[in-house]
Amino acid sequence: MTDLRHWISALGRAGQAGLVIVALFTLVAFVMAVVPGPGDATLASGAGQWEPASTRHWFGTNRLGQDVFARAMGGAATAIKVGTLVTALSLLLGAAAGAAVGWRQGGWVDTLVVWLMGVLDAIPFYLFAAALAFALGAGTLAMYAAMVLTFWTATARLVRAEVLRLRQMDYVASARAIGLPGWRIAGRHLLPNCRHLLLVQAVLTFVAAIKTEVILSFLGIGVRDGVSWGLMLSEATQDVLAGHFGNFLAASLLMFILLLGFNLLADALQDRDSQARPDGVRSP
Amino acid sequence: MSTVLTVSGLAVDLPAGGTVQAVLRDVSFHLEPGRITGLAGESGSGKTTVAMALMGLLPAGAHLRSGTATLHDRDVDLLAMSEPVARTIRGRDVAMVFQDPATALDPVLTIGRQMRAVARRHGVAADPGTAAQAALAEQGFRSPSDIMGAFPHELSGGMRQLVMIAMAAMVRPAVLLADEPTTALDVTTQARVLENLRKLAQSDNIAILLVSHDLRVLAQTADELLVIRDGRIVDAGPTRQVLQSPSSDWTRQLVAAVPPDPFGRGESPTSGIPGQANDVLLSVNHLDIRYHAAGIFGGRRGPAKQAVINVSLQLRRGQAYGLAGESGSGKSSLARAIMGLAPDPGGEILFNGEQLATRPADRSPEQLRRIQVVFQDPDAALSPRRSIEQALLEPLQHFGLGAAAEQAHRVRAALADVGLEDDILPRRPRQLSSGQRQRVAIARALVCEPDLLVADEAVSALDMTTQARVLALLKHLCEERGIALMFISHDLSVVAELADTAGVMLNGHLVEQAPVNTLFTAPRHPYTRKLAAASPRLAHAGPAPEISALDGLDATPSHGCVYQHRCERATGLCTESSPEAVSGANGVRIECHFPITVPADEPSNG
Amino acid sequence: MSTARYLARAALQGAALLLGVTLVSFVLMVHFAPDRTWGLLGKNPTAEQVAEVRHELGYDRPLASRYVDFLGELVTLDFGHSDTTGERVTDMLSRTVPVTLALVIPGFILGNVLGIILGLAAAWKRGRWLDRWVMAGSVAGMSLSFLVIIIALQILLCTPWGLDLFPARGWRVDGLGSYLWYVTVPTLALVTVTLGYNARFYRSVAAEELDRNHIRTARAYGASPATILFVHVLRNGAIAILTRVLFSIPLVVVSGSLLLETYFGIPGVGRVTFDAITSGDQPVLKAVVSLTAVAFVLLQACADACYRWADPRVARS
Amino acid sequence: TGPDGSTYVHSMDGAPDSLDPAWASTIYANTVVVNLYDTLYRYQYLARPYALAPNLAAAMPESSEDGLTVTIRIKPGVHFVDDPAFPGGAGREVTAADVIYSIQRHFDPATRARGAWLWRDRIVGLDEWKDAGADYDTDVAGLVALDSHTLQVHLTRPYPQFVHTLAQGYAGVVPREAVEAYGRAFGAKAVGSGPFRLVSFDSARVVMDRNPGFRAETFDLAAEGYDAGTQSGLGLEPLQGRTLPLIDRLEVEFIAEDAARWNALRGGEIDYIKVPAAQFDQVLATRKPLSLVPDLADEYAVAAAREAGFVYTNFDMSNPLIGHSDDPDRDERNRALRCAIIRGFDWEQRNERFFSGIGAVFPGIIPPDVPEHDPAQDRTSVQRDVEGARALLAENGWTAESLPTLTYGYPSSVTERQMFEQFRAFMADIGYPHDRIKPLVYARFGDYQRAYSEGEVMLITSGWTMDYPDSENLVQLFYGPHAAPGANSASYSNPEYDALFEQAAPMPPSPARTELYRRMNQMVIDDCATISGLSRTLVFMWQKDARMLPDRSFTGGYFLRFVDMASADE
Ligand SMILES: Nc1ncnc2c1ncn2[C@@H]1O[C@H](COP(=O)(O)OP(=O)(O)OP(=O)(O)O)[C@@H](O)[C@H]1O
Ligand SMILES: Nc1ncnc2c1ncn2[C@@H]1O[C@H](COP(=O)(O)OP(=O)(O)OP(=O)(O)O)[C@@H](O)[C@H]1O
Ligand SMILES: [Mg+2]
Ligand SMILES: [Mg+2]
Repeated sequence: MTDLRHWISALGRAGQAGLVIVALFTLVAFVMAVVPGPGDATLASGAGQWEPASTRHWFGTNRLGQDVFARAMGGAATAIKVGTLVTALSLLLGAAAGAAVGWRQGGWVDTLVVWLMGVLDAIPFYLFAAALAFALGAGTLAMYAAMVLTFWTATARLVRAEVLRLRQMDYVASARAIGLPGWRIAGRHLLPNCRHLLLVQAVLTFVAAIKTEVILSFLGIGVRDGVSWGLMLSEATQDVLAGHFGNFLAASLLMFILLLGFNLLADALQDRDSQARPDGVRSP
Repeated sequence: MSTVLTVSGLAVDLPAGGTVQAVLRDVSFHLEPGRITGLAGESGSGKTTVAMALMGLLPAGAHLRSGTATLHDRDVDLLAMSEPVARTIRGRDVAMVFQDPATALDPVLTIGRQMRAVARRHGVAADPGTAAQAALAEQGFRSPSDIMGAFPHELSGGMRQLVMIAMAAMVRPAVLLADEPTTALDVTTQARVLENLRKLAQSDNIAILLVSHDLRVLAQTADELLVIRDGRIVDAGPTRQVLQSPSSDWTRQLVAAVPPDPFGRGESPTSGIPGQANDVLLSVNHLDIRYHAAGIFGGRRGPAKQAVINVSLQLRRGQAYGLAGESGSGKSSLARAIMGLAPDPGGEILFNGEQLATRPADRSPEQLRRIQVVFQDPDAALSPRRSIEQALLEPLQHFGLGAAAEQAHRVRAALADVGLEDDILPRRPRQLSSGQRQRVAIARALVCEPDLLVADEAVSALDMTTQARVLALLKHLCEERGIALMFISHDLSVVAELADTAGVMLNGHLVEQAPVNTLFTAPRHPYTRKLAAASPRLAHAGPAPEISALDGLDATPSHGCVYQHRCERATGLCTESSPEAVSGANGVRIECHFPITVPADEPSNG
Repeated sequence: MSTARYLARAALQGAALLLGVTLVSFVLMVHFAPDRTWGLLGKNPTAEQVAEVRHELGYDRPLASRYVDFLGELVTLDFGHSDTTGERVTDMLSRTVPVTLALVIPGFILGNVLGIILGLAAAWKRGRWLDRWVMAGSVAGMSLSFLVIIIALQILLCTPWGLDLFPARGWRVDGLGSYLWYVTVPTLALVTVTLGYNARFYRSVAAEELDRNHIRTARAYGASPATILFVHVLRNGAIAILTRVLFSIPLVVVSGSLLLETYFGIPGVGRVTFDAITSGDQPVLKAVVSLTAVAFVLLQACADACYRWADPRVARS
Repeated sequence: TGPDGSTYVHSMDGAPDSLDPAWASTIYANTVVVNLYDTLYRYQYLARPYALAPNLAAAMPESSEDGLTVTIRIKPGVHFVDDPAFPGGAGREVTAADVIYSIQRHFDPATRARGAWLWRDRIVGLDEWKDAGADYDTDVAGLVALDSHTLQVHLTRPYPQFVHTLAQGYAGVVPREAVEAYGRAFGAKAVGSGPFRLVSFDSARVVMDRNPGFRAETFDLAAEGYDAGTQSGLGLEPLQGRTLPLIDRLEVEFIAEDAARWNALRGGEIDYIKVPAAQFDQVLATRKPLSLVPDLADEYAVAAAREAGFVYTNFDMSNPLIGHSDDPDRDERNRALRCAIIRGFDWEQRNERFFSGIGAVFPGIIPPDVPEHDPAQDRTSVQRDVEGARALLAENGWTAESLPTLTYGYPSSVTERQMFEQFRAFMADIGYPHDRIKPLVYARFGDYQRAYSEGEVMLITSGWTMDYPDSENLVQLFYGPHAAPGANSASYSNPEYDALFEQAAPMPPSPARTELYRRMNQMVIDDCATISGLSRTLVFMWQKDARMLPDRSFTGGYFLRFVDMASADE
C-alpha cells in the first residue's frame, strides 16, 4: 500500500492527473460493461432528431435521436476495451518473443523472428488491417488481429535490445553460471528488469490502440456493431456539414482527454524511470 | 613564486533527490605555474565538482554558495563570469582533460577537425592545422598527420588521452585541470600520460591541477598535494610531506589502504603454500576462445576475433592464482570459459580431473555448485529487482541444498562470513553501497560452499579503503577454507597482495606465469618487466619509466610475437614466429623467444 | 566486414524480406481478398457467367502457382492491368505515386524540420519555460487523433463555418500557386499530427547527446551553443534522426496519406491501394505490395549507407 | 472556367471504374460514357415522363409486324475522334458494323463485359456465337448490317424494351481498332464519337473537351419535350438553335463525401451537386414549391426530382429460418414473422430522419411516378402497427427465445449503419431482442452481392435504380429465375407470380399489362417478402450561371451536352 502511494507520488502532478483521467475512464468502461445500463447507446432514445445541447442531452442528439454524450461515453468504453485487449496481447507476445530471441541472439529462432518483425513492419499498416478485415470476416477479430500482429514488434524489439543489454550484466551471467534454465532467467531476471520499459510501452501501446481503433472504425474496418468514436467521427463528417457539431465535439473531446491522460502518464513514467534507473548511480 | 589561480571559500550545493547536498564546503587552494597540484580523495568527495566549478560548467541545478577563483593573468573570477566571457576563457586560459578518454572526444569527427576547431576558436596560430600537428608531435606521436585524419575510435585509450592533452597543450593555457586523466588506462599508458603532463608543466610553465583517487599516481607526479573529504580540504602541502606525515586521520587511512609495493620486495610472506601436485583442482589446457562477428543472417559466421590463445594453467586446492594484464587481454574471457559462459572454447578444462562441459546446461549440478564466480561490477552483480535475500537464496533453491530453515541459516552464515548484518536481507541492491553489494555477491558465491571461486576484477570498482577490506576477506577465505581462488585484476599490486601464483596476459596470450614473488622480483618477460617499471608506487619518485612506442594505428601484429612492436629486444625471429610456451619448475611458464635471464634466478624459496 | 561480404549480406537479407513481405501480403491480400466476381457481373448473371469470370480472374488456379506467377511479375516488373479499371498498373502507379509524394513531402519535411528545431531548442533549455511549453504542446499534439485534426482543420479553414480560405478537397495542380492552394491544409494536418511526436523524439535525442561527455569537452574548449547543437549534437544524433526519418517514409506515404487522400479527395496511391484491397483488385495490390517491399528494402540499404556516412565507427569496421 | 471557353464542373458521389461502355454498370460510368460515346438512342432532355429520341440513329427504329425484326438506320458522316489507334490517326466514320461489334463485345468473355443480360436469349444467334468462341470474324445471325449505315436485328421473341437497351451506356458504340490497340487499358482511354472527348481521367475526376468533330446537332426545344408551363423558369429558351454541346469543357468531379461535395460547391469548385439529404433543412426554405433559403437563392438554382427507383429491404426467402419452408406450418409462421417485422418498421420515421420527409413511401414495388403505380392501393404494409406486430408474433408462437437470429447485411457506409441501428430500434419496439439482429458489413457492393447470393445475409438492404422507364424492370425483381445472384435478391419464388411475369413481359404497355403488374405487386405484399418501399426525392442545386435541367436517372448523362454556362458569354 505504501509502495503504491509512493509510486503514485513519484509520478508528479501531471502524471497523477493522467492517472486520474485514465482511472475515471476505466471506471466508466467498467460500469458500462457490467451495469445493464441506462440504455443502449445504439438504440434511439425516442428523443427527436438533432436536438440541441441541453441539460438532458449534453451534446444534443444525433440524426437518429440518440444521445450523443451517451454514445461518446460508450465510445470511451469501447476504446478502453480495445486498448486493454490489444495492449495485453501485444505486450505479452512482444515481451515473450523479445525475451526469447534476445536470449538466443544469433540463433535461427532469432533470425526467423527478426525477419518476421521486418516483414510485418514492412507492410503498410492500414493495408494490412484492411486485408485482415477481409481474411477474417466481418467481426472485430480482424481489428484486434491487425493491431496485435503489428504492435507486438515494437515491444519485441525493445525487449530484445534490453535483454541483449541485460544479458551482459553480471547478475545474469551469474545466474547462467549456476545453471539456471533460460526461461527461469527470463522470468526472474530479464523480464522484471524490463518492467519499467514494459510499463511505458504498455501506456504507449494503449494510446496507439485507441487511435487506431478510431481510424479503423472510421474507415469501416474496425468496430461495426456498437459505439465507437471512430463511428461518431464518420457520422460527424456528414453532420458538420449541416451545422451539427455534437458528434464531432463529443467524440474528439473525450478522445483528447483520454489520450492526454495516457500521454501524461507515459511521460511521468518515463521521467521517473530515467531518474530511478539503477545504473543512474554515478561511479568513478 | 607567483600564483596563477587562487581559489578561496568555494562552496557548492548540488540537488540530491529533492533536497540539496553541500558537495563542496569552503575549498581554498592556489595553483602555481609549472607546478602540479594533486587533488586526492575518495569517490564522491567532490573532486570533479571542484574542477567543473572552475570551468564554469557545474551541472544544471547546482548552486554556487560562495567562493572566488581569481585567474590572475586575466583578472577574472572564474566563478562569476558571464557565459560569453567564459567561452573565451574556457579552453584558452583554463583547459581541461577528462577522466574517460573513450567518450571525451566527439566520435564522429576526426581528431584533426576537433583540434583545428579549438585552435581556430582561440586564434592559437595562423594555421590551425599546423598548430594541431605540432601539439600532437609534442606528445610523442611520430606521425601526427595520421592521427589528425583518424577518428577517436581508431585510437587506443592512451592515445586518445594524449590527444586530449595535446589539445589542452596546444592553447598553452595558464591552468590545466586534469580530472582523473589516467584512471581508465593501464599502467604503461598511465606512466606515459603522467610523464607528458609533468613535461608540460615544466616546459610551458603551466599550472596543473591533477585529480586522482590513486595516491600512488599523485605521489609520483604531484608537487603539492591536497586531500579532500566530504567537500573539505583536510590536508594540504608538499606531496612528500603530506604522505609521510599526514596531519589528518583521513589521510593516514588513505595511505594505509594503498596496497604494498610488490616490486623488489624480495620474499613475499604470503606466497609459498605449495600444494601437492596431485591436488590439482582446475586444469586449463590449450584454451582457445574466439568471438565471431555476425554472419550473413546474423549467425556466427564472420571472421573471428581471438581473445584467448593457447592458454594452459593449473590451480590447486587452497591456492590463489592471480591473473593480470591490460584491458582486452582476455582475462575475463578465460574466466567465462571456466564458468561455461564463453562461446565454443577450444582446448579443455578439467575440474577435479573431469572434463567440464562448455555450457552450464551440460554440467552436472554438483560441478556447477562447486565453481562459483564474482564479477567486477558491484552495480551489475545483483538483479536490481530482487531482494538480497532472494539473491542469496537463489543458488540454494536451485541446487536444492537443505530445507528452508537450513537455507535461511546458510544465508545468514554467509553474510556473517563477509561481515554483513542480517538486516540487509530485505533490501534491494540499490539500497546498499558498492562495497556492501560486492560483499553480497561474494556471499552469494559462498553459500554454495564452492571449491573454486573465480573473482573477475572483483575489487576494481571499489575505492581503496573498501578494496582493502574485500581483499582481506578473500584472502581469509582462501587460507581458512581451502577454497581455490582464481583472481583476476589489471592491478599488479592487488594480484601480488593476494595470489600465490600469478600470470600475465597480453593480447590473449599468457605471456608469463610464475610464483608471485618470483614474478615480481625477477620478471623475465620484457612485458612483465615494463609493467613492473610503469606501476605507480607511493614511494617512487625516480626517473620516468621507459615507455612504449605509440605510433601505428594497429598495435596488434597479425603474426609473430604479440609484443614485437613494443619490445626493445625484438628481432626478426619475433616478427616471424610466435614463441612457444616454455614451462619450468614451480609452475613457471613463459612465452618469449628471448626471456630476460636473471642472475639470481634460482631459488628464492626452495 | 569487406564490401563484397557486406553487399552479399544486404542482398540476401533484402531478398528474404522481399519474399516474406510478398508471401504474407499475397496470402492475405490475394488469397483471402474479397471475391471480385460479383462486382464484375452484370445484372441477372447465369452460373456459367460466374464460372467464366472466376476463370478469367484466375480464382480457379492453385494458390502456389498464382504466387509463383506473382514472383515472375515482380521480377519483370510487369503487373498487367487493373481488374477494376483496366488501366495498366504501371500507368496507374506513375499517375498516383507522384501525387501522393507531392501531397506528403511538404508536411513530412516541415514536420521534421520544425520538430528538430523545437527539439533542439527544448533540449538546450532543458527544464526552462521553453522546454516546458514545447513538452506540454507535444503531449497535447500527441493526444490528438489524425482524424480529429483533419476534420477540425477542414472545418476551420475550408468551410463557411470557419475561415473558408482553402479548397475543401480536390487536387487540380497546374502550377506552384494551385499546388500551394491545395497542399496547404493537408500539410498543416500532417505537421500537426507529427510535430508532437517529432519534437519530443528530437528533444530526447538532443538531450541524450547533450549529456554525452564530448559535449562537456566541447564546452570546456569554448564552443558556442550553435557549434554544439549543429555540429556535435546533430552529427552524433544523425543515426537516430535518419532512422526515424527513413523508416517513417513508407508509413507516411502509404498509410499516412490514406486518410488525407480519403478526406481531401486526392487521387493518390494510398486511396488507390485501399480501394484495391476493398475491391480485391489483385494486380494493383500485387504491384503496391511489391513496390512497398522493394522500397522498404531499398530504404534499409539506404539507411545502412547513411549510417556508414554518419558514423565512422560503422563505416570503418 | 477552363483555359479556352466555357467550363461546366459537374459532380457525382461516386466514380466510374472504367470508361469502357461494356463496363458501364454504374450510374457514374453511365453518366460519363454517354458523353464520350454515341448510343443509337437517348432520352429527350426535357420530356417527362421520359421519352426516347434518336441519337446516333437517324430515326426511331422500324419494327416488323411480329416485333421480331428491328431495322435501324445510322446517321451518316459521324466520325470517331482522332486517335493513334486508327490508321493515319484520323477518326474513321461510324458504321453499322461498329454497332454490331459493340454489342458482340458483351458476349466475349475476354471483355468481362457487364451488359450481356440486356440481350441474352434475345438476339438470334448471339449466345451461339459466344459458345462458338466469340470470334468477331464470324457473323451473328441476328445482327445484320444491311449496308454500311443500316442495321437489322432479329429478336428471338418480342422485346418491347429493346429500344431502351440501346439508350444505355452499355450500348455505346466503340471502334474495334481502339479496343484491340489498347487492350485492357481501353477502359482508361476513350475513343468514341460522343459530344465530348477525353482529356484526363482518374479516381478524382474526368475532364472532357468538346469534340470538335461532333456531328452538327442543334438544340431544338420542341424535340426535347420542352414544357413551357413547368420549365420556363430554367432560362433555356435563348439556347434554342445553338450547336451542341453548348460548353467547351466538361469536368466531372467524383466526390464521395457529402460534406466535401457541399464544401466544394460553396467554394465554387463545382457548379452542381445533388444536395445531401442531411442538408435539406439548411438549404430549403420551402419544400412545396421547392425554394432555397435566401442566402443561397441569389447564387443557386434548385430543382427536385423523384428517383427512378426505390429502396427496400428484402428477406432472404430461400432461407428456411425466415423465408419459404417446406414445412407448411413453419412456412406460415415465417410469413407471420416477416409480416410482423414489416408492421414494426416505421417508414414514417425512416423517411423523416434519412430523407428529410420528402421521400415517397409506397406499398410494394411499383413506386409513384411509374405509370403502373396504383394510388388507391392498400397502404397497411407501410403503416406502422407495433401492437399488431406484437400480436402477430404472439399468435404464431414467436417469443423472445424462439425468434431466429437475423443477419442484416449492408455495404459499408455511415448512413447504412445508422439505418441498421434504426431498424434494430424498430424491432426492439416489437420485442425483437437486440442481440438477435446482427449486422454484416461489406466494403464493396460486389462482396455484399456475393454474401447474399451465398445466403449469408437474411435481411438484404437494397436499392433499385431502373435501367429504363418501363415497369418490367421492376416486376422482374421478384421473378423466380432471377433469384440471387440475379436481381431477385429475395430469391422470392412463386410459380403463380412467375407465370404472370412471363405473360406480361412481351406485352407492350397497355391497361391489360398494367393490371397484371398490379396483381404481381399485391402478391409480393401479401407474401411479406420485402419491406418496401420508398422513392427518394433528389434535390439538385447548381450555380445560376449554369442553365440546365439536371437529372440523375435516364437523362443523367445525356443532359450534359445541353448545359450552358452563362459566363462563357462574358
Ligand atoms: N549532476 C549532479 N547532480 C547532483 N549531484 C551530483 C552531480 N554530480 C555529482 N553529484 C554529487 O556530488 C558529490 C561529489 O561529486 P564529484 O563528482 O565531485 O565527486 P568526485 O570526487 O569527483 O568522485 P569520483 O571519484 O567518483 O569522480 C557526489 O555526492 C555526487 O553524488
Ligand atoms: N562478447 C564478445 N564479442 C566479441 N568480442 C569480445 C566479446 N567479449 C570480449 N571480446 C573481445 O575479446 C577480447 C578479450 O576480452 P576480455 O573481456 O576477455 O578482456 P579482459 O582482459 O577481461 O579486459 P578488461 O580488463 O577490459 O575486462 C577483447 O578484445 C574484447 O574486445
Ligand atoms: Mg570525479
Ligand atoms: Mg574483464
